[in-house]
Amino acid sequence: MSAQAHDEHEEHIHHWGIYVGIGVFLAIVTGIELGPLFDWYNIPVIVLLAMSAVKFFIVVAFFMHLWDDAPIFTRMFAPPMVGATLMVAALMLLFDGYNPTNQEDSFAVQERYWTNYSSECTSWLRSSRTNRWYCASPAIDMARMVRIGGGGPEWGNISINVDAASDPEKLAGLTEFGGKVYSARCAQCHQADGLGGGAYPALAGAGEFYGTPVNHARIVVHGLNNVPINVLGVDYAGVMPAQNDLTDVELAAVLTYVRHSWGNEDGMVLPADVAQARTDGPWTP
Amino acid sequence: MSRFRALFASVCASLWLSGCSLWPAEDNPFTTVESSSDFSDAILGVYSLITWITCVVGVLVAILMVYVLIKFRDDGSPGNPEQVHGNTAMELGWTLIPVVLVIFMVVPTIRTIFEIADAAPDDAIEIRVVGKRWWWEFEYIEEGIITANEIHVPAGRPVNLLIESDSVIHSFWVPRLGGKRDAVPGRINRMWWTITDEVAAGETILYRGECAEYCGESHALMKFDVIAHDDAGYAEWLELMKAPPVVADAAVREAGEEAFAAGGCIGCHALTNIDGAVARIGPNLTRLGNRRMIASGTMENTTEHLASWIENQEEWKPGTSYNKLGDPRFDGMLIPVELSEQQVDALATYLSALQ
Amino acid sequence: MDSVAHGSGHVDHHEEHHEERTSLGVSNLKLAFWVFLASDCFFFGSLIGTYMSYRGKSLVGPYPQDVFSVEVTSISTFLLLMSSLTMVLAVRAAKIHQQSKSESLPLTVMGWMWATAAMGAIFVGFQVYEFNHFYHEGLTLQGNLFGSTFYTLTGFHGTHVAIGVLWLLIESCIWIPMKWIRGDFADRVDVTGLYWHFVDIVWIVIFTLVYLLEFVR
Amino acid sequence: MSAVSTQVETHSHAEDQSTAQWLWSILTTVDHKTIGRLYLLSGLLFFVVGGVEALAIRLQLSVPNADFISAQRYNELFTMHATTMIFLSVMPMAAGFTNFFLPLQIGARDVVFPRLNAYSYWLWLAGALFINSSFLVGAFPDGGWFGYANMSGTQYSPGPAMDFWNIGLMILGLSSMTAGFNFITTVLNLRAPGMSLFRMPVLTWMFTVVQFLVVMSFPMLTVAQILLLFDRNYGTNFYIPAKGGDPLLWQHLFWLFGHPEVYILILPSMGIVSEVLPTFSRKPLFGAPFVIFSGILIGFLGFGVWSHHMFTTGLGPVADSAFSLTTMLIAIPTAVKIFNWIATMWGGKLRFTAAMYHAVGFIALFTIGGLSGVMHASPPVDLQHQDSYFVVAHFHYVLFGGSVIGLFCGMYFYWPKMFGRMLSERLGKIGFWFFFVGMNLTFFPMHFLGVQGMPRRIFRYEEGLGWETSNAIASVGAVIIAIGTAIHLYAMLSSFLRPQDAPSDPWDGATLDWAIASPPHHYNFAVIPEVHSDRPFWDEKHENGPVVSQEKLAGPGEHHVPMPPPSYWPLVAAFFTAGVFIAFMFGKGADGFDLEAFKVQVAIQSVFALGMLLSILAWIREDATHR
Repeated sequence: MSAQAHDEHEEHIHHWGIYVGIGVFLAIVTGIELGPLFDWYNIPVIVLLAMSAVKFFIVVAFFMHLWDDAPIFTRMFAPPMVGATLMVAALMLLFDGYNPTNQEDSFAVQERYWTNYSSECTSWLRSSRTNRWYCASPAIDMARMVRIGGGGPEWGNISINVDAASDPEKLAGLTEFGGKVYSARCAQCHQADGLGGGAYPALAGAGEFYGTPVNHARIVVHGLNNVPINVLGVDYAGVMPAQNDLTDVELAAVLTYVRHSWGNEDGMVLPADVAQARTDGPWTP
Repeated sequence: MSRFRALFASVCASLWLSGCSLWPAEDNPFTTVESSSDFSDAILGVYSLITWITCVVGVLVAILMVYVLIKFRDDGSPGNPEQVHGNTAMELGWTLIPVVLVIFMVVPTIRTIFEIADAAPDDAIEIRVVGKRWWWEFEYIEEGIITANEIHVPAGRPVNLLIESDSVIHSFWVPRLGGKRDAVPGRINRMWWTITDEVAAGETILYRGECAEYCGESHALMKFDVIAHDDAGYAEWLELMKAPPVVADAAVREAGEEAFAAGGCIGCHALTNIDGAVARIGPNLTRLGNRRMIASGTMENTTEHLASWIENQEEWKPGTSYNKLGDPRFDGMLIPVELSEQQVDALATYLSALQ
Repeated sequence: MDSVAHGSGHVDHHEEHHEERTSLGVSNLKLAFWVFLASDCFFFGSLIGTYMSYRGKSLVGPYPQDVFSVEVTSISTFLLLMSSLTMVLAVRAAKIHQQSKSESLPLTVMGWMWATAAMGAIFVGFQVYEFNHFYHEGLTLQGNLFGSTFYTLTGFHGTHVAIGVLWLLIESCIWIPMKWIRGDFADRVDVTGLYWHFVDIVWIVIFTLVYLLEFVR
Repeated sequence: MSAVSTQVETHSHAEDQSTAQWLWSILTTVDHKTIGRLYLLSGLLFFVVGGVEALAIRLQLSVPNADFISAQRYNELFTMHATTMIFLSVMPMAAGFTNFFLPLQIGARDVVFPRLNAYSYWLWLAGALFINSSFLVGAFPDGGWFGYANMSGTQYSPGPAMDFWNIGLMILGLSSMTAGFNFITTVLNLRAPGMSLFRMPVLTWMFTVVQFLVVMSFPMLTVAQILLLFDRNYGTNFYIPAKGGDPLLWQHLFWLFGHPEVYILILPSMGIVSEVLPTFSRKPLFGAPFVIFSGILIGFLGFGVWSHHMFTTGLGPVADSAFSLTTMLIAIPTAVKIFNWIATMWGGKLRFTAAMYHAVGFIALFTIGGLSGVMHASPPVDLQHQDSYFVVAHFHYVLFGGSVIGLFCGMYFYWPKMFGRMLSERLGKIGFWFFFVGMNLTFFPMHFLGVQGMPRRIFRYEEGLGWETSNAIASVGAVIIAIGTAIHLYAMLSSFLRPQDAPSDPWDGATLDWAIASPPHHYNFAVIPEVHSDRPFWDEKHENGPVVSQEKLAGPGEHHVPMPPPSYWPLVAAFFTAGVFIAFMFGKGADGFDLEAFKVQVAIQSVFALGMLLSILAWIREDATHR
């Protein structure tokens, strides 16, 4: 340490009482700031920010000794502090969509995401503080989320109320709606006639392969990743993409359609089975 | 468009190398210095003004430097030149001159910024532009028409573009009709212009556009066209797109539709005359036969090209085949089933017949 | 990874009496550290800018009001504030010990530093508890924007506090007692104090912008 | 690197060391001069690597519809060309001059923290090798040097390529920041007695402004990259639009760093030119305080202009106008600098050495680049220029014509002082003309390509767009630049074959660094001189001012001045620090957060973090014992 620097600091040792006094003052200000937390009283935002700024400058000036230390330290610290504050303000301005068209655009775009998003939440949590429900299952299929135009529910929704309908109505409603979902999402690989081909197994007559409704739903919901299977005597080990972005009703309908087309007569799959399949996890032979 | 703006634009445009640009549109389809819309008129105004100022300043500084280099060469005489440390008056001088020049450039710039940014008139044709991984989807919102890689607009009427992306950041740029706007996923950027060129009856004018923001392997092959019609031509195009085309030759139709279903094209592509083909993952193929180019500007629209494109996409546009990354989320093009030769030809002839 | 290696290889001379001459008459280490604090200002400025820009933009999932249990946080804020006080007293004690030129072990300094380290450790403990509590409330790093920005900002601040606690312990348990620092020992403690106070003022900003702003109408 | 073998001795009384001893002296050096030479030669090596990448790019673009190089390879090439040229070539060369000449010009024996200086170099080398090691794994980064968000995320860049780029740049950033703390403290605290701030040479002023810019801009890049790392490894959603994130946040944070970065690249060359011009005009720099103030102004206005890279992303008219105004404001101090340089030559007796050739070339080319930059400072014009080849022409004029030719000017001017050998003037001039002609042939046609609407980063273009001739000329020009580089490298390598016979003051310089031996003794100044003006050595020689030259002050030959001993702890600490960063590569979940991968990463990281902690403790302990 340089000699002359030392003398400069020699007589600057404050009495410990000053520091304790400052510490108490800071504690009091913090205590006042906590008021709104416990709903005792409200503090306008400006005042709250001002109180924090006062605490900030007191700690910098007295605890970090900028008040009575060499001026170079203040010149070194003040501009970056101002710069960082301006940067935060600039980012907030640029992101709050100061430009009005941005504001209502971002709501429009996010509204599209929201509708895709909300339908997929499988488990919900209620906050003990605000009694508000929020989605606690973060697993959202990104691909479906991102497709703005495509993949939307262009197949509309089911014509019957699945729970209330009687069995024959339920079967008819599910197969009719399932057909539309099948042609949009499954025909691409398993073909419209259910005969598949190439790397894609046939569905017509494969009743004993996909077995119980829950099993069938597990295969489709979680998909298969190079799992060796044998359908109607033919071995496959390809990839069945997971269809977890479809809702329970859509999956129940398409599976029922499959189980009642091309000569199959293998009973119905209900949304409850699909929900059960989601929690049971991927199917293994 | 305020009257003043048109006047200002024409004054500056005339500055632009006396009207005949060095890069005419005939052999420079992407030239930025020949304006065909009010938007690019405004830009060209500021563009030529600033170009003139910078060129003049550049030439003057160059002359000054050459003079100094020649005049003050070391002539071998002993001793040192006069040790001049500085001259505050000159410093002030060459600070104020740039300030004046900057003001001269800033004022028209800020005026043009606010003109370009004002909202489109209500009667504008609204087109949603969605940038995808390596092609463009255009949706005429009121008309309910969805097409790809080609925008048909009437000259003289304002067109309002709502530009967004559902993959990475692209940039929608038609140099002759005005500046570019980025297609940022999660946000809608607006741009509107009115084509000022006259279009003869029954004729069309082609303006070429491209993606300007790096978006992956086939960023270079993501071009599109804007085709200007006169009002009648535009109305006729609208009907054409709304009514499903009738393929006269039954054999071609059956083989084509059978191959379309067999190849799984129905899973991604929409086609008005096949019911159930409504998916919007791939481009909409309605009246594909009428399009000038296919695979977003990569090749001319001929049956052979269409066949070879269906056969092997990777060779034409690197990065477009799914299995390249094995990632289903990839917006590439995949034919899930091995198509036989005849099926490919049937598809190609069928799609080319959709005129 | 923000802990900067504080090498202190002064360019100095073997002769004891000839002191190192500096143009500004301030210690090199302290000046370098203020430059580091300037840089860290922008680091936290960017993180706070990200948090504030994304405030209220989470599409879904737990919002601040749903998860914040601010009783816990206000206690840890008091703790960090008081640790700043004990740190200042430690720096003051170090200066007194430096001037008295006594060769004995500076126990008061080490005492205050342990107190600071203890409070810092408790603050980090509260932080870990709070993260755990929020995780079980459904606020995950991946869930929504609020989760991502909140955990990143407070996480990096917590890491800075943890590094500070480690630094205080190493300084008070190894460097000082084993005389690794000779001569300008008050300078070293002063720099440690600067780091601690900086981390405290960053928490003052975070506590206000992240927590308090949610409960103010 | 063989060039280093014959020359670099840490101590001037260089007995015949065995190569092992010499290598060990390099690995444990703490001498700012050796570290400066290492930076310079590493920068030159990577300049060649970047140049080869540029040649490959120009080959692919020389003719329409070429398929010499595939699209993926092309994207990797232009990403690595930009990253290599900016972070691994121009910055290290500038750091080389800063390391070597900042202490000399302010009359100091070394930087304040010599071992921290060595730590910065080894950390830089670790970052450079790590990014390029991606080549061995076949995963070269392909997201552009700017790595724009949502393309650099896992959905569209699934491989490890962008992780190499992301983590490599974080290591380089930390190394630059640690060097920044060191140099700012050195300049403020270790100046010779009598050398007030305004008596410091302009080169040192520019180095100081650069270090302030580094220290205050790299944190934004580090934060942007940490957020990208979390997005890629742990499935957070900072830049993922599907969950509300905004890709523009990356652009804001990146360009908040990006624009100060381009001033970090240009200001060292401006400083070099501000030293070379007065020396060869035989008169002082005209309006030196104004040149210094405009340098400071350029530096700090650099923080207020970042969104002129984002005029097309639709920030709204208010933001566009604000950033357009601040961007145009920067043109004013730049103009002041250019006029002051010309005024320096006015009335001088110009001696055209190779260094002077490069300095005059710098002014000419930098002026063109500056003017073409002002054109797209105006948003309406930028809507046409952005992402077109006009911008490529602009920044190559300021980066190649400015920074690189400025750095080569520094090499021809300072080589005698750094390596004790003269560089051949003849080769220097020939090399300059190859650079000058090649540069104009390559980059001037790109202005026309920009106006003709050719977008950036396209690996192929069709015929009939009017782009053929300009691209062909540009490709030919690139080959001419390559020849120029070869000539310069030959001149430098052959200089090592000649004996160390450079005089200590070959150009009759004005500042303290010319007042000591070439190459300087390891202690630089036996007696630290008293300074009374901003041109102390010129005043001693021509105005019979006070004596500063070491011959007269301390007598010729070697003196015994104790200097800090070599230490290997910086190398060890840098190795462990790099390890802490590289461990992030192992924490990557296949699709979002993966606990097992995270456990592996934390295990590796804690080992390296412990190693880093122990090496820092040993580092501090070494200081206490060696006192």
